[in-house]
Amino acid sequence: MDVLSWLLPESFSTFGRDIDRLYYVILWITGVVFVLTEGLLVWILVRYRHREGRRAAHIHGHRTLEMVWTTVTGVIVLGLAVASTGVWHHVKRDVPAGAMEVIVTAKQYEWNVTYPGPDGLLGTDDDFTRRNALDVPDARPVLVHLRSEDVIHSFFLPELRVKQDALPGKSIRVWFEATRPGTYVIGCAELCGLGHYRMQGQLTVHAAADYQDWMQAALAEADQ
Amino acid sequence: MSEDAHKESPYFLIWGVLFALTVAEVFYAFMELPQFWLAFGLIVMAVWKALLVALYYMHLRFEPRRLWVLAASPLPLAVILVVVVIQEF
Amino acid sequence: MSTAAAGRLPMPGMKVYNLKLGMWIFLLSEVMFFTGLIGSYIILRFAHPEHFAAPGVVLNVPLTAFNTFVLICSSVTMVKAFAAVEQGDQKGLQRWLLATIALGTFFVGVQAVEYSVLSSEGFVPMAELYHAVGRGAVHAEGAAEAAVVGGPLYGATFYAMTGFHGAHVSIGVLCLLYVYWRARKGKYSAASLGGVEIMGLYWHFVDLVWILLFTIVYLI
Amino acid sequence: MSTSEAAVQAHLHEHGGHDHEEPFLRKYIFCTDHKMIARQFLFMSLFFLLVGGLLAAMMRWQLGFPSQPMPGAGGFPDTMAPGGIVLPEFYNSLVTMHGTIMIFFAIMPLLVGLFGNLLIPLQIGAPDMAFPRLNMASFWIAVPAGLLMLSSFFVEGGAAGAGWTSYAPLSASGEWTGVYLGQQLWLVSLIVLGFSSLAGAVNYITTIISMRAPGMTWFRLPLSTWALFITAILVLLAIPILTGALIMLLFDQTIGTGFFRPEVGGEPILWQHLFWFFGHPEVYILILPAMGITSDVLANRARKPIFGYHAMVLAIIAIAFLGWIVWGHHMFQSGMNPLLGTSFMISTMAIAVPSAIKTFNWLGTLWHGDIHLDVPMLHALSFVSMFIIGGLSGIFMANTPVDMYIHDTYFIVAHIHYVLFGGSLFAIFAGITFWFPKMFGRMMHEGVGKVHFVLTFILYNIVFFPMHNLGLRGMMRRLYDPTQYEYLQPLQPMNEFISIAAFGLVTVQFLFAGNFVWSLFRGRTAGPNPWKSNTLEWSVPSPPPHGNFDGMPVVYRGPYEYSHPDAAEDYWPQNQPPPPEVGPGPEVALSPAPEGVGP
Ligand code: HEA
Ligand code: HEA
Ligand code: CUA
Ligand SMILES: [Cu+2]
Repeated sequence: MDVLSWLLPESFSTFGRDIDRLYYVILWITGVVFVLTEGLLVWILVRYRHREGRRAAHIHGHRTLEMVWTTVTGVIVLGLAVASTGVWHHVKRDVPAGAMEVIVTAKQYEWNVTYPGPDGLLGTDDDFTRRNALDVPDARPVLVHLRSEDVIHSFFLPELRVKQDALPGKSIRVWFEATRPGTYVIGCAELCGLGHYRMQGQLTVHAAADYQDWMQAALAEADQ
Repeated sequence: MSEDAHKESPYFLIWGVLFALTVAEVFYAFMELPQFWLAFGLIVMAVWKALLVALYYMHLRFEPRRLWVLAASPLPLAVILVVVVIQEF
Repeated sequence: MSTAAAGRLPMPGMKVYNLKLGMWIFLLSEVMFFTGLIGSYIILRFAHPEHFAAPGVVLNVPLTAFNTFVLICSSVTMVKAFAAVEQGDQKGLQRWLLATIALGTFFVGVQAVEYSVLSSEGFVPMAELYHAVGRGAVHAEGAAEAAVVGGPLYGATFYAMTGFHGAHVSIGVLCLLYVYWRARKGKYSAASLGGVEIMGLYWHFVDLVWILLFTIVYLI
Repeated sequence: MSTSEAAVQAHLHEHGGHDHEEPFLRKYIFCTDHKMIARQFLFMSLFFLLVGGLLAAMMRWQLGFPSQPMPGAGGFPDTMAPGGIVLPEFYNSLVTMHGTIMIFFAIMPLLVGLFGNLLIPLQIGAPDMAFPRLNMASFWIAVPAGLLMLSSFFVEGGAAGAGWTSYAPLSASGEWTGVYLGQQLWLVSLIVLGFSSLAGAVNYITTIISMRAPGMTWFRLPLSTWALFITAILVLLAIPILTGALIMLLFDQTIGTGFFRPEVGGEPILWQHLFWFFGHPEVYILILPAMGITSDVLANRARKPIFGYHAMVLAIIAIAFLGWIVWGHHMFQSGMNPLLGTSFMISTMAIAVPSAIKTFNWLGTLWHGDIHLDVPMLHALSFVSMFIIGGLSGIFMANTPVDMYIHDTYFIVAHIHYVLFGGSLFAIFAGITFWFPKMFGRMMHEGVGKVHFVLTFILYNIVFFPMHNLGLRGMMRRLYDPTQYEYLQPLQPMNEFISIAAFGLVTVQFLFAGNFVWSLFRGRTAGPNPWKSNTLEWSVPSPPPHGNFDGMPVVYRGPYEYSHPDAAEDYWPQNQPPPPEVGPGPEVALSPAPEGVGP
């Protein structure tokens, strides 16, 4: 069954690839550990099952073996942790320069997106707001100022590997860069009340060339 | 069970010191000092007083070392909690 | 069977008997409880300094300094009660216990007065009702809004910390009454003073917490 | 000298060594005997386990068959499930109460309340707990807490619905959820339960420090007692933090303070920090005793000493210690400072090291053993294998970038159940079947036990393993109706399949319940030591009399001397005096070891 796959669904953001790569590294490590330990367990159970007249060995431990598995595990996991810090900082801290900025305000149970309008600046008169629809250009970093009006929500773009809680009283910077035009889902991943399950929006990624056209159309619509 | 050592404990002397430190604290708090030194000095005095109470009135000074360790054990956790969470802001 | 148990409690060589050990262990959890409260205060104050005020602006420092002194006195009377029972001095035990009870009650009383004055000045825990204007200042008609000192977090954290401390003192006074009642019945002696000693541990701990609270809440 | 001593003496005096009729109330209800309190905790938490399981079944119905009427559930009030169709707000209550009840009222009282009470005095050779009356109070405080929690289903607005983590501000004011009283009852219940846990923890720690029998040195303690000791320390230090946070949240809810309400300046993220500062140690509270039980059962049923006993003890301590500095891994996506995220990732990964020590030492214990695959052993073995799965999934989540995708998805739900059901609950099954004879004097039925084990093991894996994959497809947790999302609709057949298996899983638990009840009355009577075990609890009759030991036991050796070449049998009880030629000198054997004297 397709559902049972351990492969991740395709990702459509620049750092999605990095995240997926880390995931596969961990999948390999844990996969090997899983097979080894569970295999060993089963083998031991068969090999040393109770037999009439057999007596267990009186062993209290093995210093070298214990040192080995402790060290090996330590090296693997700490290496993994250190190796992941780069991606993490890239995703959560290093917002690229020249990003297009929008404000996403969550509230029970909708996503309101405020666009900068034609002047490209937020906080000016030509800003306009759309409900549950985030439209961005392709291949350009987008910086979202994530806010919430009431409780905690979580801005989740599964296909782009983005997830960030929206905290009331704070404005959190989230960025991503889509790699392919198309429509994607915006989900809410943090329990936010009885309508949590239906709090969804749509992310539309336009080919960079079409984005201005979309903006004009959206403006016209907003003016009505 | 109670060691003879603390029979001689200078309970009233400690009381005097606690009193003096309290007065000192109040005056110190209203001195025109930079915020850091204000807080620092006050915390030093408060910890000093707390230690006096723990060591003499609660007799920690006269207890076995193990109890001492036991009593101090949650303090690192308290520090960890505050120091880490404050990084958020 | 009972001989076995009798020979065992406390274990040979035990220096700290169970009751006292138990009280110490309980106090560790109290440390963590106050860590949660005081820690939250420190964090909230650090994050929102504008919600708080300089010492003495809203809170009555001289009054509380005096109250601190009262509590310190109660610590010394408590420890004297213990010293008395160590010497088998029943009268002394009772007298010092009574003094401790009186001082403890007085402390709670002062706190109650403090609370009622503060809340009448608009310094309340309820966020929406907070409108403290500070000591000395009076609510000018209509101008109350402008003069508010600090913000709701101040009231909430203040009452949570001092309130839980006050609750500890009150519970302590109740326990002291019980200890006093037992002392009157002659239940304690130099060879059996566990009850007095753990009462003292609790009482001094509560005093110790107050020393920190006074500094952190009123003075810094 | 001390009142506790007086209490125990009075107790012993009252009950003498011989049987005489006690009033029902004293014997079964307000009893201070640790074994009776253990049994009381057992019954209470099995009841809550059942409740939690039934709540899960209702949840699974909604997930598998969204908005279809539950069969035979027409009687539900319209505020919960009109015509049997689960409402979204009721679903949220189900999730919340399922998680809360399972964690606080089923697994925790089973591990800490039941096994702590049953095993600690018996395994260290003490006549009872240090404070028997406090012990009784601990149980009788837990009961009203449980009743409060249950009652919240029946109040206006329904039960709490903000998740077992009750994130503020959702939980800080009824205006966001419509749940006022229910949320407050939830808070009060957990505050009350905290006192029960504290009373237990104080008792356990004191008892273990100061009431060990002569010769029972720290490094002769069985691992379950070690684990319970460290667990008690975690309880002691973690619960007060939760209590403080709950109280602040309760004030926000009731009188309108603003600790966690951002609209008046409060900090929602502070709640998360406080909750998880408690919460992560809490999950180790839920696994350490299970590890201890597993160690005891594995060594016994493999007739072999624990591999690397000292390392096992140190690993328990290391897990407990590291458990205090990893709480932020629940908050990677909460908007916390990314640098903190990095340090939390590193400390979290570090926990794999002591866990590896435990895992490999268990394998080492089995290696070259003489493995008896009876019911307790089967459960203990599945603990090991399921804990490996749950632990390894933890590595994915500990990795901050990967967690960004899988946080708050069913991957987490899979992890929770692999560590808590596959881990803790299987160990509890192992423990209950292993110590059932000690508690009730009878064995549980072996055949039914095996059937229950096999079915549970298979169905459990069918239910929870695919949840990893659902999470990897992006299915969020606490989702009332997954079909609302178009991209989740292809997962619906799997959800349905899982639900059906879950109903099977709940159903086969009645085999356990039946076996349990049947064995209480009809089980084969067990001698004092049916498992040929070394530890002290097996040196006294089953169930042990008041005061446990006839005279003071003296301990000569560690708890795991199985198949010792010098012993005739393949076990060598801790209190059996050594034969004169091979035994250590009497001064070593008889003098209580220097560490044995407490602080
Ligand atoms: C008994 C309970 C228990 C236990 C033991 C654990 C153990 C661990 N947990 Fe788990 N956890 C929970 C209960 C538990 N957890 C619960 C209930 C939640 C959800 C709360 C909620 O949000 O509702 C949660 C959530 C949770 C999260 C948050 C996820 C999220 O919300 O995004 C994370 C993230 O790091 C995490 C990590 C870990 C890790 C690293 C361990 C480690 O201790 C595991 C260590 C074990 C092993 C690694 C396996 C054995 C080792 C080897 C075989 C050696 C070789 C291994 C390697 C080389 C890797 N857990
Ligand atoms: C120990 C903990 C534990 C246990 C055992 C379980 C058991 C089960 N859980 Fe639970 N679960 C949690 C802890 C646990 N869960 C937690 C903490 C959460 C998170 C909550 C939150 O998000 O806030 C969660 C969430 C959770 C979800 C996610 C809901 C959501 O996010 O929307 C789901 C969905 O399928 C689920 C299903 C199940 C199922 C089918 C079982 C089945 O295994 C149930 C099987 C039945 C039983 C185990 C009962 C058996 C009874 C007996 C053996 C006693 C009988 C004996 C006598 C009476 C004598 N659970
Ligand atoms: Cu918004 Cu869930
Ligand atoms: Cu955790």
